Amino acid sequence: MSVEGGTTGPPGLARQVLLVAGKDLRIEARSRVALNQVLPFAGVILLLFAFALDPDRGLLPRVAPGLFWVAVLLSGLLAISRAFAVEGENGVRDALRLSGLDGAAVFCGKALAVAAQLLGLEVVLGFGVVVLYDLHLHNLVVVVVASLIATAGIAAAGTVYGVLAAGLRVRETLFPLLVLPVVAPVMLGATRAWEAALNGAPSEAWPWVQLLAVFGVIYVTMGWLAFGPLLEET
Amino acid sequence: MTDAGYVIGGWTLTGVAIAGYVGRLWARSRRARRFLPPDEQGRSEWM
Amino acid sequence: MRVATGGPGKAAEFWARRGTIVLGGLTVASLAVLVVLGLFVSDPDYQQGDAVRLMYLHVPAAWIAYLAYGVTSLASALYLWKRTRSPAWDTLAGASAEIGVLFTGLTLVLGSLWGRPVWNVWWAWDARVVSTAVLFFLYLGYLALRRVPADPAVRARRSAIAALAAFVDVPVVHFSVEWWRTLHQKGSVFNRELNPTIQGNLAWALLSGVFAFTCLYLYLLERRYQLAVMEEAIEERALEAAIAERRAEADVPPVRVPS
Amino acid sequence: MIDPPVVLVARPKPKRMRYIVAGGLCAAAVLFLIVGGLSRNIVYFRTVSEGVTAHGKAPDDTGRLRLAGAVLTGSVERRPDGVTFVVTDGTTRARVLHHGDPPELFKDGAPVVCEGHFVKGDRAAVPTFDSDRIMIKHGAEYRPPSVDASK
Repeated sequence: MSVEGGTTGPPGLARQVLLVAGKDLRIEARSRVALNQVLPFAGVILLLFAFALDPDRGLLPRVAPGLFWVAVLLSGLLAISRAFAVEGENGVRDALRLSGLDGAAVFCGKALAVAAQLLGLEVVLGFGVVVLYDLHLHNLVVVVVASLIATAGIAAAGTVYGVLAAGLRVRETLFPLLVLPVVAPVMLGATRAWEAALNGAPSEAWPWVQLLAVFGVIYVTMGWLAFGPLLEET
Repeated sequence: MTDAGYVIGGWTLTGVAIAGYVGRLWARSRRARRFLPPDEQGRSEWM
Repeated sequence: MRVATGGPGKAAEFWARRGTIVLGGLTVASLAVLVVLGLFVSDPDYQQGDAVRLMYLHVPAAWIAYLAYGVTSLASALYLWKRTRSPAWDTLAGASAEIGVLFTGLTLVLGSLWGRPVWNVWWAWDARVVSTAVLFFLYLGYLALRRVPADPAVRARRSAIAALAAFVDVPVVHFSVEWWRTLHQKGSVFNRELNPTIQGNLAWALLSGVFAFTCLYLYLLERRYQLAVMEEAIEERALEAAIAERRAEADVPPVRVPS
Repeated sequence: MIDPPVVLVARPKPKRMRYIVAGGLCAAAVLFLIVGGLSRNIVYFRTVSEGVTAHGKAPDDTGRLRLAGAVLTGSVERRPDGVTFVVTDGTTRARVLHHGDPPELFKDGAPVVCEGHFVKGDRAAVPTFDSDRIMIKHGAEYRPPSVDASK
């Protein structure tokens, strides 16, 4: 990996963020793991929920927001693990560390790439719950805003814990244990916001969106501070 | 089950859990001391 | 009794040993007092009857969980801060977190056993209960992270950051009963008005529980810390032995030099 | 042969400002969490007033909810399949039709949380609530009965 602007000093923080995010997304676009493995996995989860919950009883539309976010989280875990697995190969991690990029910028870039993949996942899964679970989408603005903020929180927390677990032999099993309790409040907030919006009470959704925003700020700040030291010595 | 049943159950369980943890610490410490010369054994008194 | 080998640490070592012994005795004695006060002397509650006797374990266990995670976070912060960095802080953080997880688990189980007779449910999905369960899993993850073999400095730094991140949930647990409307009662001692709402000999039983569990925590922490120091020493020795072995192999001249 | 990656700069010194800003941001977020309007939302139960008002607006909605209040003294009536009583929060009342045995600590004046739903289409001023689980919500007050008697 070579970084532009080697002779003119370090690029600005925003540029560094975009460089890292672009790198990760390019790798994903070329390997197509997200497309060929994570998305089908998410689809299987949706089908499993439907089998398990007896589709005839009208239960599915009622619990669809919760199922949607659980499906996003589970398949998102795969995407995040993947974002750090690609760095374990060919010494990319060392290259990233030696590149002189700001740790905070690397964090933002990786979180941005993860968030982009999660958003893609959410769009497809959202389509899935509408079709498979017979969910009627009202108050689309609230739904979209809540999803965007929740995605930022999940991506930030996932990236912090992703690098924490990266490089460990047991990362596949350790990572979900570390990250799921942390993002549990985000899942709760996102589910309740969706429920409020879909039940036609968007005003009840805003406090949940605020909760999502608070957690988003905390996780992003945490990553901003901790990512440099974590990347440095591992 | 009566109130007394829950209380006795809870207190017994707490006792077992604490005793179990102390026992585990004790066993592990004993095992560790076998592998170390006396000057590296740390403080080994229990009570 | 074995006496330290001498030098300036001799007196400190002597008193530390005495401290452990005194602490152990104090723990056993105060636990005995707790059993007597909590199970026999104190009156049943005017509403809950005898079920209130579970409080004398549930509340102290929750307090120890807070205390243990507080110590873990403090030690982790001291490790991360360059001026006070020492592997001892990392060891202390790990020892304290393990005891914290034990007592968080106890808090949950005892709360469940207490909730069945007085709330009429084993488990309520209210904010206090759920955030405590999340706390349990957060530090369980922390312990799992610590157990992964890695370079000690790297592991210490990762663990310290994970510990600090997990501590965010502690105030959420504590204030959940104030911020949100829960089935769980509000704090009976450390409430907003700092006005204990527990009276008579029930208060003495609870106080003796808190004291006994605090002694128990300090005693367990000391024991766990010593164990960790010994196990680290064993690991170090094993590593040195392995290196010495490789060295010895290298010193042996090759039997046959390929041409 | 591949050129080694260009090293841009030496790692900059730790940024004190960054820590201060980040710490402030986190503190602000947590403060917002405390004083913000979240307390309205994370609720384990509704008060009788809130429940009855919501039911008044949509009498046909039979969504499950938890209703909290005190058992009105003298209103408890045992029935073969359960118990009926009136819960009140001081201003509003609701009649509760509970199926199954009430818990041990259930009595006049007990603070209860009933889980169930309002009867569909019930437009009465004191609507009926169909409950299948009663929990007791205790305050954080503990005292021996003797102290209670002396008051």
